[in-house]
Amino acid sequence: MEYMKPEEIIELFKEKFNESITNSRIEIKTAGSKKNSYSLIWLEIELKVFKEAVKLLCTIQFPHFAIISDNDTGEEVKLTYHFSLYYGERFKEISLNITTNLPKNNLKMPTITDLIPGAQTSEREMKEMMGITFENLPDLPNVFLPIDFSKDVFPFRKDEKGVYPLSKNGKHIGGNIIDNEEEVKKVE
Amino acid sequence: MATPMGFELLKQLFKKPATNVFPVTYYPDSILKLLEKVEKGEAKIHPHVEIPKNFKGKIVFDRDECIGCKLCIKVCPAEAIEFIPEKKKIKIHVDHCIFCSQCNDICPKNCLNMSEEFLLADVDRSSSKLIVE
Amino acid sequence: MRLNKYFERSLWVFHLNTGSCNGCDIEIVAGLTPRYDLERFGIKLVGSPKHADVLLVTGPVTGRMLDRVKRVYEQTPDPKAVIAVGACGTSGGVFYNSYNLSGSIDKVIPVDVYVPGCPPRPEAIINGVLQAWIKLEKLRESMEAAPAR
Amino acid sequence: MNKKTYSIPIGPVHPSLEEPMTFNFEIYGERIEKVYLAPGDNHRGIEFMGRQRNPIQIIYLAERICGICSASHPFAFCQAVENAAGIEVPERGQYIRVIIAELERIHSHILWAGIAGHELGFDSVLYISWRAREEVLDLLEYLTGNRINYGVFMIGGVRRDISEEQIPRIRKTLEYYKDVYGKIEDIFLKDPTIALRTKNVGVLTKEDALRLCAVGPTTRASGIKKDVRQDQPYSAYADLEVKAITPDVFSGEINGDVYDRIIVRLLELVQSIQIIEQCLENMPSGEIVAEKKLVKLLNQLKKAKGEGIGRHEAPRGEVFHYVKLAEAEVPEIWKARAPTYNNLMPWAPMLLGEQIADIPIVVASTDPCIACMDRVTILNKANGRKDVLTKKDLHELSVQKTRRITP
Amino acid sequence: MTSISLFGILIKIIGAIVIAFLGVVIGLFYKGIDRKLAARMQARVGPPIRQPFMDFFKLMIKENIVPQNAVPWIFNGAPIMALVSSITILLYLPVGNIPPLLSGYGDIVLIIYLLTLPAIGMVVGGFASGSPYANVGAQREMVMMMSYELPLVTAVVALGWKLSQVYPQLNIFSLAVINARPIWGLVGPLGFIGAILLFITLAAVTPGELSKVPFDAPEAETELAGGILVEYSGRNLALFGLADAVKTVVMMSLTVALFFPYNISHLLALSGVFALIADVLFFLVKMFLVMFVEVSFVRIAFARLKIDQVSFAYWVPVAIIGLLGLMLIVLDTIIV
Amino acid sequence: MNLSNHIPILIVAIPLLAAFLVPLIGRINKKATGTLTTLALSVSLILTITLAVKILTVGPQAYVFGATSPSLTLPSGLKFPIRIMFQIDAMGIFMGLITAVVSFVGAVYSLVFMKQHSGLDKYYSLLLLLTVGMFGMEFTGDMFNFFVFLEIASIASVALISFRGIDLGEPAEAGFKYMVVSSISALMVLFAVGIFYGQYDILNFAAIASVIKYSQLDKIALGLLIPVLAMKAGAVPMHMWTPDAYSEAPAPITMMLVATSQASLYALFRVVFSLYNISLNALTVGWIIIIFGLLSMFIGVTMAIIQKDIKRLMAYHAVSQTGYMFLGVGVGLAVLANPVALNQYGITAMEGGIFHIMNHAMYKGLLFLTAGALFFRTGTKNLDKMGGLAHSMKYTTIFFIIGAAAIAGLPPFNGFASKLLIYESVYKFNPLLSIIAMVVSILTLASFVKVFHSAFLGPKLPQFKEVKEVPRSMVFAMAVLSCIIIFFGLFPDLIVKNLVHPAVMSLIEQLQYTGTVLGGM
Ligand code: SF4
Ligand code: SF4
Ligand code: SF4
Ligand code: SF4
Ligand code: SF4
Ligand code: SF4
Ligand code: SF4
Ligand code: SF4
Repeated sequence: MEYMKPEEIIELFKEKFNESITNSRIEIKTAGSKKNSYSLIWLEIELKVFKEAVKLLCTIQFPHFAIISDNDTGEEVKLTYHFSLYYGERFKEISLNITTNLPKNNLKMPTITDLIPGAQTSEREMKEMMGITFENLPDLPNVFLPIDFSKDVFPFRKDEKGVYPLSKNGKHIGGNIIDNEEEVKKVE
Repeated sequence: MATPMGFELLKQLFKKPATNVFPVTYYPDSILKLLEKVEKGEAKIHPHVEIPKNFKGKIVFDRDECIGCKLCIKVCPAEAIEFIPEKKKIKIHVDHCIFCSQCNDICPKNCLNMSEEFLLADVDRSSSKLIVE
Repeated sequence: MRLNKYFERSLWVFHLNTGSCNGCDIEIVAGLTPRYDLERFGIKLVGSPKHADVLLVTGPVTGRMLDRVKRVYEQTPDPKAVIAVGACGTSGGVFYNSYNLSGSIDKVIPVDVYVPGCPPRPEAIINGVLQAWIKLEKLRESMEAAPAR
Repeated sequence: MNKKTYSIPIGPVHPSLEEPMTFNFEIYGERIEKVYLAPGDNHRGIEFMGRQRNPIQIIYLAERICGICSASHPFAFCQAVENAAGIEVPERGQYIRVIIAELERIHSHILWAGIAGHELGFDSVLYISWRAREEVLDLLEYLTGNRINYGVFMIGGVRRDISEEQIPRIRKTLEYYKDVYGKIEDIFLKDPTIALRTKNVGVLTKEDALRLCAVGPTTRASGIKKDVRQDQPYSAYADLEVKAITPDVFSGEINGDVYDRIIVRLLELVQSIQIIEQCLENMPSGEIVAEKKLVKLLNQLKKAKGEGIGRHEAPRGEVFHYVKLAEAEVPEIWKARAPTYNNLMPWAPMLLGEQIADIPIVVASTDPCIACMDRVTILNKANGRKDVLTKKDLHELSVQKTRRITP
Repeated sequence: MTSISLFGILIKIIGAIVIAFLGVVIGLFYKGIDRKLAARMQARVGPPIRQPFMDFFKLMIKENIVPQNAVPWIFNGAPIMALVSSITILLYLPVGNIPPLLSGYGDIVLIIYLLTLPAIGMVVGGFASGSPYANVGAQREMVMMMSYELPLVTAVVALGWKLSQVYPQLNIFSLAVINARPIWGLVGPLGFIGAILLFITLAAVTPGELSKVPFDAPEAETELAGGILVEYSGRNLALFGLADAVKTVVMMSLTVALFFPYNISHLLALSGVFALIADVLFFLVKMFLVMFVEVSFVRIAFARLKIDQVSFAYWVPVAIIGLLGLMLIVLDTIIV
Repeated sequence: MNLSNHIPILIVAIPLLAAFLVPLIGRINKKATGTLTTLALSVSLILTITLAVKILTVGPQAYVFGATSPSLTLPSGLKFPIRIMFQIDAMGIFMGLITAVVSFVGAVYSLVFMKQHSGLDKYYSLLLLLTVGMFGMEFTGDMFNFFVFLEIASIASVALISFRGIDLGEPAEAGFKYMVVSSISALMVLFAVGIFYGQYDILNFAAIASVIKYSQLDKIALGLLIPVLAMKAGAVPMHMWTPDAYSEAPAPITMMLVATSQASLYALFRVVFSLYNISLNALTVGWIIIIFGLLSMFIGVTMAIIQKDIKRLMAYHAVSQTGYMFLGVGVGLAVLANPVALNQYGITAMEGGIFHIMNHAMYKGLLFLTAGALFFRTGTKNLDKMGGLAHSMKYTTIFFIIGAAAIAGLPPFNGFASKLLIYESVYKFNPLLSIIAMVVSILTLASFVKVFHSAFLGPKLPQFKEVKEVPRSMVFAMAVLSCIIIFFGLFPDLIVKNLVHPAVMSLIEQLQYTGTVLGGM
């Protein structure tokens, strides 16, 4: 089968979406004493072309989807979709990480489950944990959280909608802090 | 019946079992009396499976060497080490310890070590047996 | 509650995982396999708490398991004993500061014997059983002595 | 007989699941009509805890995502941190990592064989195979000081070297497994009752495996040659010829059923032995860890900035860790994905239409570890609901916490 | 059932108590041996042989929990029924050359019926506990019962028929009669093969009757958490355990009586009490051998079958073997 | 004139009289109708028992209407006056006992069970008429009278089946089906009667038997009678009416319908044994009957297993159990001409078959009554809708267990006693027969365990929270049957020796039967 080089892949994306690719980077890693190398691609793209990009990806080869990483940076939510392409031969696999930013006030994502059904678990995780609405994702009961969990609390958020973690030293790590019993009471 | 498993089982019937009969083969008449006898040296307990060198067992602490630098506390993943400010020494709660020996590695004075003791079960988790200081 | 000397010789065990990492659980199963063979002591794993005499509890008790641990404990017919296996069962271990964990089993149900270790070797678990025997035998002796008073 | 379907809850405490996990099945007679999964009984909030700890502490947390892959998660996590912070692992360290990882695979696959036998009501298999498994555990204990949760991985390498005098012992174990392997293969693949219970049961088509993103032996048994060790060789695997194993190597056909998953795992056992032998032969000399001084390492990590991923082919499939460091004591993001997370969706096509009696073996055939599946933590601040945390629990927690901090 | 003298009745009652006691003791003892052997084959030390006794005494002091959904008198009655019916069968079984305590009309049919009773007791108990697992278990037990009945009955009837052809005047269905006339001596070569087939049939039915692997679908621990018995605890569980032990003895002695009724005393030229003891011991040894082959070995050397596979196995291959055996025996008689 | 000589007529006359009195009384006091019926039937029952004792000690009885002694009125030669004549031998009284017990129990049970229905006077008089019809069929010694009583019973049955409401679809349909079946069979019986009368000019069973030539016409008559009577007895493949009829009739009537079916069965045996006996090709006819039996047994039970409606389920079991009777008697018939085999096992087989008739009437009656009790309290016959009733209906549960154990042939209940006789004998004829019979028995057991589970076990359902035990008279009715079942089960030898064996012998020894009437010709 035809394998595209990482540069070619990035080219392909840039050609199709030009400005919408805000950032791209190829990372080459070596391993072992023979220092053989493999490559990773990091892409940052705008939300509006995200679905199209995944579609394009699917035309190269049916990608393996790993997981969605979340990062609540305050103003926006960064989602990184981790894919890999070209399984089956040594050193040929390319890890592809596509990041996109969602504004906090409009956390809507197109679903990719129509293209890659296996992404469902991860999308549902993001829905439950991050409060991201996936358009056209069937509204199934919670997988991770209890069925009757409140619909306004999203444990992965670092803002007021997140949970209140207990930290051992009261340092601010992500969410709001409960440091003493009075505050515990206030929260309740 | 002529399955590979069948043969294997029948063969095994005439071999010695693989069991290491620690601490005794069967339940003794009275465990208390047995332990008493062991104490007195009248009876023996079957040894457990041999322990390799560098086994990570219950932690031992050389208190005199410790300088109270708290580095061990910084890396302990289980919050098993407690600092006693008035003595500037540490105290290890073995019931919290996960036997990773990370504290041994970081201690600048090498005053922490893993022993070979691993039979730590107790009816009280804050008994003196489970606190090293 | 009645006790007799056959109780210790025939401890049927229900294994309850309350959110552990499996380390302890596989060591418990290993305890049943030929090298250690807990069945020598009449110990066998059973599938229903109704049949159990001893609960072998592992893990730091996650929020969702909290009620279930209590329920399993209630469903176990008297007399019964609880052995907490592993650091996270005894104290929380590495899982000490999550808000979804009770941290240790003795906060939920009474625990008779603790087996520290992460995971404890199967022999350490056997040692835990031995501690339970000792405790039971002492208890029995005190119960037998009681009517005399 | 009974026309109506009825539902059977399995779990969270059920003998066929060593870990807590809830399934709900709608059953018609003995046939499964619908499957509902409700994970979440094992939520510990490991990622959450990790975001409050320094990377060295996280290694041990990652180790305890699951005690069975207790080398895999640290392996992937360390790689992710190394990639993020730009740390090079010395070659010797890479080789030792692979040896430990492959030894783990041996123990894990044999463990699985025993559990599978047990789920089939064939306890002799459990006993016989676990007896053989003790050998590798002894070896691991000999090398690392612990039977499970070895604690040998360190960011930048490994914590313990494999010395010259330890090598004969490793070789002895490998010889032992070459011996035992034939027996295990006979028992599994030539037993009529096992064949009866596993052939054409829990079929996952290649198509479904791809679409549902299955990983590990589950996907390979369906004919997809996917194996990170082959596709994107990392660490010492880059020097070794590793080939993804599919069942046609043995039987000439691919059905994607439970039987095929057995074949794949058994063949991987042999593969692991070969990999370790190669490693022993080619083991380079030198350092085993990039930075010996832990205090220095901690400082280095505190100053590092960047993101990185770590992938490792665990016995059950690929584990995937993503770490983002942002010049802080603790990582900004730590994301861990374990194989069972991906192998969850394929259960539905495997289980539908099968019988109650097939549930344990089908579920076990993907070798699930719910321990790593249940990722997230829950707290409802709006109303302290019961199955989350009651006010009292919360209170107690904070009290203990206070007690711990100021004893 | 016919009128007997008061003394006779007294003797029978005492005999019944003694036999019940011995049956239970031997049953538990054999269970211990079975566990020990299985353990040894699996390379383990295994529990001491008296382990089943300790389990029993332990269970007797345990709390007896009756689930909320259960009807208490049925729930508690089921184990008693299972035990009593298994013990009753014992009274009909000959030991060595000692004739059975009770006998009369068609014992063996009675035994076949009584054999279903412990199973029914378990089914009723399972249904009565109102847990879904127990429910599925009970349904499976019923399916099993329906399945193994055909081969079981075939084996028994075929033997009876053969005997009736040779000794038309005897009460063929009495076990004492069968016990005194080994089948092997009555048949020609064809019939001999037939008899072997029948023995195989009975051997295949035995693990089913006793709910042992590979036919233990009703109790399938990994699927149903103990199935029928999930909700039982304490004394009731102990009684079911006893019933199981006694049933094992029953199945073993039934096999011995039907197929290996030989005695040893005349070979050793013993007489009187010694002959009696020798025969009883020999009987126990035969039982042990049968148990080893049919139960201990089989239960650890195979995987559990699914209930539809069990049902198929009994209705088709095993039943065909049984019917073939029957046919051969009939042919053997007609041709000669 | 000795009153005891008139017992046969009194047994029939008292219910008949009561049947006419009931509507009259009903005008004055509705409640009295039931009491009167019960009273009449209890008198009948006592008289039947008395008569049974007499017959079993003295010998068969003949009673000729309007004559003091049967033998006096009998002219010599072969001409018989057409007159009503009862001719009761051990077999007849055996059936009479069943009828007497069942109808008495049915009446007692009806007292409360039917309370809330209107038209009770009609109900009771029909019930009495049905009883009369049954007695008549069993006692009569005359073909034409048999036809008349058959019709009486049929008409009463049809009316009773649809009693629950002619405007309700199902009862009416069931009644209609039964009517069609009855009319066809009546017609055929009439045909057969015609054939005999045409050939021999006589209608008396005994007389026909003594002259029967087994001509072509006789064969046709036999060909008409066997299927038709088998149909009325509910044998497969002519069983289609039973589930409807049995399930739609009120429970006590269902119980009596079972007895009616058995009266037809009796008639069948009577025709085959007493009328034709060895004159026919016993082996062939025997096999025909055996095959009827096997089919009924197997198809009945397999159909039963899948039923949802508790009474339909029991109805299919009735079909299946009828098979046992056919099997036992069929084997007896098949070896009728072979004295060695007959002695070795034929007689035992027949004893089993005949004994099973009585046992079946008892336990199936009991089962239908428990089903009625469930219906009475829950208002449903659907098993899926029931559940947990053992919590509140303890006695009914116990009776059900007894009935179910008996029908499944578990020791020590009566079903076992009769089935044992069958197993122990038919295998000598053909081992497969025993095997099938035993397997069917286990299937029956399984089916009833299932019913027991769905109806009685499980959690207490909210909709049945108010349910309590049925009233005492119903409990009493069921208790009577239960006692009989247990008694028969415990002392089968007693019953077999004193009741069943004579009945069988009276069937086998044709001469004994004809001789009663014909004076030892
Ligand atoms: S061994 Fe590990 S867990 Fe134990 S005290 Fe040291 S660092 Fe902490
Ligand atoms: S690291 Fe060593 S010296 Fe420092 S406090 Fe800990 S034990 Fe003491
Ligand atoms: S104690 Fe350690 S090994 Fe055991 S379950 Fe907890 S984390 Fe895992
Ligand atoms: S005090 Fe609580 S949080 Fe801290 S280690 Fe103990 S159990 Fe865990
Ligand atoms: S009891 Fe049985 S099913 Fe449960 S864990 Fe143990 S061996 Fe497995
Ligand atoms: S599924 Fe895997 S991890 Fe889970 S209990 Fe079984 S073997 Fe252990
Ligand atoms: S899949 Fe997960 S839980 Fe299972 S062994 Fe691997 S890391 Fe552990
Ligand atoms: S998956 Fe969950 S439990 Fe596991 S490491 Fe991630 S956050 Fe923690």
